[in-house]
Amino acid sequence: MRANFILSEVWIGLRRNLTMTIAVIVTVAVAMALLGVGLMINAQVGLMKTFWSDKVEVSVYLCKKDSPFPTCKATPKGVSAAERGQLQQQLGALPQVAQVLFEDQAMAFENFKKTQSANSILAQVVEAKDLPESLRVKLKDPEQYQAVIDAAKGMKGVSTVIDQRAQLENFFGMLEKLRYAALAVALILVLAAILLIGNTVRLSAFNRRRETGIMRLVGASNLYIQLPFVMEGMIAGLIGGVVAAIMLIVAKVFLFEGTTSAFAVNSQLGWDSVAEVITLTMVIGVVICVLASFVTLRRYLRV
Amino acid sequence: MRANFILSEVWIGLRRNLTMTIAVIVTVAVAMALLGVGLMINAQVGLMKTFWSDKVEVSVYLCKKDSPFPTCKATPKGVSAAERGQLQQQLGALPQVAQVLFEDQAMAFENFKKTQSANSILAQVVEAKDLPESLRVKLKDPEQYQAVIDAAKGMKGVSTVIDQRAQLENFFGMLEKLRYAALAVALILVLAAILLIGNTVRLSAFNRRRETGIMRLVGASNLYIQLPFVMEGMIAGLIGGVVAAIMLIVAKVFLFEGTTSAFAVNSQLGWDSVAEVITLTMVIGVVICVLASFVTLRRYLRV
Amino acid sequence: MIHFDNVTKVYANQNRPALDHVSVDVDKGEFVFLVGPSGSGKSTFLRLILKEEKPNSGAIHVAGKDLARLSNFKVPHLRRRIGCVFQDFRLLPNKNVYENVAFALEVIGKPRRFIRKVVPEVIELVGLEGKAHRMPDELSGGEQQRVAMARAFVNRPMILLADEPTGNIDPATSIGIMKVLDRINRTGTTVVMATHDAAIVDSMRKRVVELEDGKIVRDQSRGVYGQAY
Amino acid sequence: MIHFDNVTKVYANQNRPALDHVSVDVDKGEFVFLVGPSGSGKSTFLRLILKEEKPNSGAIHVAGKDLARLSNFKVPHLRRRIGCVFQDFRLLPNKNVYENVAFALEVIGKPRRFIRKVVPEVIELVGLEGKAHRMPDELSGGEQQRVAMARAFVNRPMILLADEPTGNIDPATSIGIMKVLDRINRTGTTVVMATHDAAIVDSMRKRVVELEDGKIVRDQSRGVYGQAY
Ligand SMILES: Nc1ncnc2c1ncn2[C@@H]1O[C@H](COP(=O)(O)OP(=O)(O)OP(=O)(O)O)[C@@H](O)[C@H]1O
Ligand SMILES: Nc1ncnc2c1ncn2[C@@H]1O[C@H](COP(=O)(O)OP(=O)(O)OP(=O)(O)O)[C@@H](O)[C@H]1O
Ligand SMILES: [Mg+2]
Ligand SMILES: [Mg+2]
Repeated sequence: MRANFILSEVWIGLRRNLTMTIAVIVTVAVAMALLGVGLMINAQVGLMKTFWSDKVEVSVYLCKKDSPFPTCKATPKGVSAAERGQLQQQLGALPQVAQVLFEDQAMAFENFKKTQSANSILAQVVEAKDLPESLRVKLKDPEQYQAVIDAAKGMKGVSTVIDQRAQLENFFGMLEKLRYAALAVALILVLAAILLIGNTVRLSAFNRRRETGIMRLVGASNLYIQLPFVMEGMIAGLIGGVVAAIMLIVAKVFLFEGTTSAFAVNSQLGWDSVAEVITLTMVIGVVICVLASFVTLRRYLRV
Repeated sequence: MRANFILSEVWIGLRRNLTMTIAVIVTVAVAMALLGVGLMINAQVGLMKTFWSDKVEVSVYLCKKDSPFPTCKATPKGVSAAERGQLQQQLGALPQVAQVLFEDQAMAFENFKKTQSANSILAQVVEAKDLPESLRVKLKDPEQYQAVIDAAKGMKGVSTVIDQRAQLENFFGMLEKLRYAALAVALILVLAAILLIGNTVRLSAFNRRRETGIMRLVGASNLYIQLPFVMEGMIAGLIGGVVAAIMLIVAKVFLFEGTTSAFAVNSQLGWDSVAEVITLTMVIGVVICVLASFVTLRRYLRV
Repeated sequence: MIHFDNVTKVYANQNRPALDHVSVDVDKGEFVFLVGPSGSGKSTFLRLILKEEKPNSGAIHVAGKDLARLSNFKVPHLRRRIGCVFQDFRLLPNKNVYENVAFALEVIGKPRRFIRKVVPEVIELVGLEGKAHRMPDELSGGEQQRVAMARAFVNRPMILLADEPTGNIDPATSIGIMKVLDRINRTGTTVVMATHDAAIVDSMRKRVVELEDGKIVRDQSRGVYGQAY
Repeated sequence: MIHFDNVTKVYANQNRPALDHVSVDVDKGEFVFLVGPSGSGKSTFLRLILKEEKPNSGAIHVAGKDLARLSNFKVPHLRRRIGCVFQDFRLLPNKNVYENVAFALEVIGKPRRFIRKVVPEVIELVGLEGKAHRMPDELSGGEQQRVAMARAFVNRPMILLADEPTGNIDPATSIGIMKVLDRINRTGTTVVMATHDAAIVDSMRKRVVELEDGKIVRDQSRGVYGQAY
């Protein structure tokens, strides 16, 4: 059993079954590229979530003078510096809270102007003294905002509590849907790919059943008969994986960089995660091909 | 050439080449489902664009008393009712303009409260009299806003002109990207499907070349030899189309209805467009199968 | 019935012709043995009659038709009038014996009733009664050859071509097959049979055409197999 | 060398056995003709020796090994010591004549130098010199049979099985083939040959085993083909 004879058999097989080989390559490439995009969307959504979650804080607005909020009835003159310090301490003592910062009217106005830039008229009508002061509460775990909100709401001098997360929830809901849809499509495609590749290998074995039958009768061993098929599958899988990798890199450059910059998010998917995804899809592609070959051949190439 | 003999041949062919048939069905189903999703995303994006475009107007803000805008220097006391009427006429005379409506401070405040509901603090600090009056200009063709903006900017008593479109541009940019990405993926898949189906049919023909060779030598006509293949392809294509249709309906219910409601858009893709997409993909699927069969057989089944 | 006029056939990529300026006339109702060593062009001669191959030069007329002028569209009609037993049988591997024989009738659109009557008769004629429902790969070599035989003459063709129809059959069965061929020939069918079986050729005393290296070296009206044996 | 002990073989879904309580002993270096009518079980007998089929009952020993106890893993090694000419040739359709013959050596790992020397010799031996680079479908039936022949004995097997090796060959070439077989036999190779060719059997005067309906009806040490002819 000389290696170069086997290799030449593999080469002949690949060339003769060129359409087969192309079919496997196309199937692997398409399925793996879409699986890769799915995984990348998944990673991107994860990144965006943590990016935003990190930024998100609970805003505890303090009562101004003559504030119409019912909770401000107790402090008609607004919150004094001492009261504010007390609040700050109380909030900081909560187990979920990481940090409490004070935002005075000037800072609030700055932030307001930044976020309202698109609507320049408002920036003209609102003045710093119109805006309420607030305490910005950073959480240890962004998911545990409810307890903090509940606690803060009962405190004296607090007009209202706003969790920015609520405003992002819709957006996140959509992202989650996108993530699941992408993964579902990718999964269906991988299943389809397994089916198609298994089928292709089976056809290939079926086409050559006469040949393999002759090989057996001439005394070729099982390994010898199966090896070319499995190696053909592996090579086709590898080529398909490379094509998929190219498609993924293109997707990364044109799709992801474009979209995320449109979202004004600097939580770009790094090249390292892309490399990870490519490696993963490549391995999956080759493993699928080899497994499909083996399982199929078990049935077709009995002694 | 009896019809029921041919049908029985087709049935035998489909059953014997069951894995072939399944391969074609899976290929058609996946490719057509993704093409369908692509087309639906395309339609959805189109719908959303027109929905928003329709809603979008050019807002021409009028100068208030003591307005800090440099263009308001000429009218330090604000715009009088007569001047406002004149402006309204001037704008209405522009060829691109469909309608000009006046929004007074009370209406502006209403709208403001509606759009700012998420940020309840602002609603507390802004009063009706803080807000500027404006003329809301509806355009005949939403694309031609630039000319209107340019014209309005030069008019006396106008503080600033805002095209809401500019605010939506980012969002639309993303939608466009999404649309093109979806169509590109769908196109790749359709090409892959054509390749895979052509390949499958060719293998099927190749597998049966002995049989078809015998048929020819026994005196079967070309049509008689090719018909079963083409019909097999057609039936497989049809079944694949049906599977794709089911997948599209599922996508419509779970994906699109979910996402669009998350966007708070009531420009839902109607069932009629879904039906259109399904019909289209089905026809494409069957045509691909039949064409792939025919072209492939041309080469393989010569007399 | 069959006229070869100076026919030469060189297969692609070959330098030696498989048939070399061959001219033969076979009349209606004749029985012709085609003999000659292996590779002398017997199968090629039969393939040309079926228009399975095309000659490089020369004209072939079969049943009054010039094959060179016959459009591809008309070829099936020609073939329906020619029965053929191939050297490698060419049975449909996915149909059983009955279906294989019936196939030749179904292709030309015979009614089912007719098929049900004729096919079992022919199967019995070649001695395969009781094996009608076997698949080809469940038959011995000789049995497969007899199925091919049955398929070739089930539709009573005008011309019957047989390429070594007794190559894999024992002498006793061969004699039976030859009797059938003779009977078919007596009903007016032209029979052309390529064979190596000296005993059969010698016993039948029919016209013998001998090929060697693609050339006709003998054409004898009541001939024997030859000198080699 | 080959011992059949009360072997019965019934193919799946058949009621009549293809071989029916057959007991035969073939010694090392013997030359045995297997004769009998079509469908009598000759090919089945050969297939059992190769372990291509398994018997329903009885024991088969080949080269001292009990086939029933031989693991699947060991079967290839057995087959490498047995050369076989199949009734339907079984050439690899995608390899040319040279490669088909060389294949039997490559499978068992012979060095390339050896292959280059031996293969052309064997091709010449069967009279196919100059056709080494033809594909099987570019050969006549008899030429294909001779390629199968060459492949079977290129690796000098211990046992040579031949299923109608002269079925498609003209008598002159047949005699050549038989001379080769005889020569191989004289070097110590056991030869079992199924045939219908009465002339050959009669002229060789070797041991004849006759089958009928799966039963051995005759086993003669210097026999002739039989009474039927
Ligand atoms: N498809 C082909 N391509 C190239 N050469 C071919 C082809 N078919 C046959 N030949 C060559 O043409 C010659 C005649 O072949 P043919 O099959 O007609 O012989 P034959 O008389 O039928 O022989 P046999 O008795 O062995 O069947 C042979 O030398 C053969 O090698
Ligand atoms: N795979 C199979 N399945 C079922 N029956 C079979 C199978 N192979 C052979 N047979 C039957 O077994 C019997 C013996 O077949 P075998 O091939 O051994 O005959 P043979 O002596 O070689 O005949 P021939 O001279 O025609 O080749 C025949 O009746 C045949 O129909
Ligand atoms: Mg021939
Ligand atoms: Mg046999």
